[in-house]
Amino acid sequence: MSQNALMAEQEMEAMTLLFNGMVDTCYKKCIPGHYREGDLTKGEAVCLDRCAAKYIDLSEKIGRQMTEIQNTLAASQMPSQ
Amino acid sequence: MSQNALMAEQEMEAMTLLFNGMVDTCYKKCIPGHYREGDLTKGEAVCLDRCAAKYIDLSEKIGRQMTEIQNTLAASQMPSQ
Amino acid sequence: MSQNALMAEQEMEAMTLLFNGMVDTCYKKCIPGHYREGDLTKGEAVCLDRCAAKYIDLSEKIGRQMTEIQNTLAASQMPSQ
Amino acid sequence: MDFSALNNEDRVYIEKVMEKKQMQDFLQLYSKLSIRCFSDCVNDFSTRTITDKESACTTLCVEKFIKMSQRMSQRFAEQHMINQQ
Amino acid sequence: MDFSALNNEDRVYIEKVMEKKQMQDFLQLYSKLSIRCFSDCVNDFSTRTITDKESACTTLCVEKFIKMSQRMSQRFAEQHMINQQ
Amino acid sequence: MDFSALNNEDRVYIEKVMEKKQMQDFLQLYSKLSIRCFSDCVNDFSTRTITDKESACTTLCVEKFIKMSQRMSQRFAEQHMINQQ
Repeated sequence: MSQNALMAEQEMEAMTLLFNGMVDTCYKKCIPGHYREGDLTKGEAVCLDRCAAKYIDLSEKIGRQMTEIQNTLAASQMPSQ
Repeated sequence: MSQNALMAEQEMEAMTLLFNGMVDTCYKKCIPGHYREGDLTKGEAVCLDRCAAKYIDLSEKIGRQMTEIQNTLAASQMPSQ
Repeated sequence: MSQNALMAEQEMEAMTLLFNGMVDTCYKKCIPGHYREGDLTKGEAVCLDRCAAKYIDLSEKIGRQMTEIQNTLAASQMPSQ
Repeated sequence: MDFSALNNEDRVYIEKVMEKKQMQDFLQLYSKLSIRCFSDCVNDFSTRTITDKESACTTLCVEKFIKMSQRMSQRFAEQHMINQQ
Repeated sequence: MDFSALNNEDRVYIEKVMEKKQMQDFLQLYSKLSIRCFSDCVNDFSTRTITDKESACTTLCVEKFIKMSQRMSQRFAEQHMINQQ
Repeated sequence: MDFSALNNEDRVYIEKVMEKKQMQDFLQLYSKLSIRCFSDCVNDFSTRTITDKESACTTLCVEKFIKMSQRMSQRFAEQHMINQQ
């Protein structure tokens, strides 16, 4: 397999993990566990929309922070030229 | 790999997920977390047997409902003949 | 793939599962969910060190117990010579 | 995801990966729904059959979860597009 | 599962998959038991050694879980047969 | 882990497995951190933007988790060495 194919596969894996994390977390934050009706109530729908937007933004912020931490770590282990 | 082999592999995956879901859920419903003895008490054993029967039945009901929802979805996206 | 390569792969899988189990469990036992500072407090660090030592010891004890149970099971199914 | 950069052999590989993933996702959703709706809806172990109340609760639970994940797929697609620009 | 429909090459593939799955299942059970029994039984972090009470609790916890999953395997096999007929 | 026993072909296979695992571990850590810090830090759904308080909380949460897992890697390496002797 070429490098491109592996990259595409990992991109898909990252998107699935992000989507699943968002769905599980926002379900817990926005949907109470007693089911009176199958449709989403107005309140649940608004909560889910805001939760989705916030989750994706926060996740990108965390990604940047993790990469920063990794770079400082890598730099600190670099043999001092 | 032939289609048959892939189908057999997926059938095994589905059985494993069903069994693991049943074990984890019925453990939480039937076994309290303080361990006075290694054997299953009468009450725990009866609860586990009933939980297993109910879990498998409910899981099949959910499977049928999911397939129905998928079919209506697919139909609604079908170009109207 | 030779048997050695498969064994090495499984050894790595076992180590990852042990490490991840230890990190998730000790995080819940030692770190409260309100983040006043990014560094580990003295108390959190001491708790994590002890938790790591105990987790690894207990996990090895559980491994021995599981192997014992499997052996007695295998022996009981052995055709009596 | 833009796969135009991939040559033929890679494209076949990715399509097979995606096909397996789709099956995997369906099995995972099915397992997650069974665990969640059983935990939320079933609490009566004085009998080994599903009561009407438990069955009704499960139907609503499945419907609610699927409608929720459909809505989230739309938001995810929109939000992700915005951030990619 | 009836594998008679599979030709030789598929059968070898499935046997290898099952062998890997059995090893995978053992590792998953081992990890799940370590997490569950440690969480339920170990709460004293004033020392770095396992106390006798914690050790005894863990032995019972492991035994209980294994006896439970053996019983559930039997129920699963019986129940699944009934539903397949 | 001592890979000296492996021949060349196995060694290449294991290196590829380790490379994929490293990528997998990073993605898993990233997903776990997003779930945990969002659950712990974000509770205000009266707006669709992250508040300053939520953002600050997340920065500390990520830092704390990474420092914790670095410390645990050291303990894991030391402890594991002792038990292997």
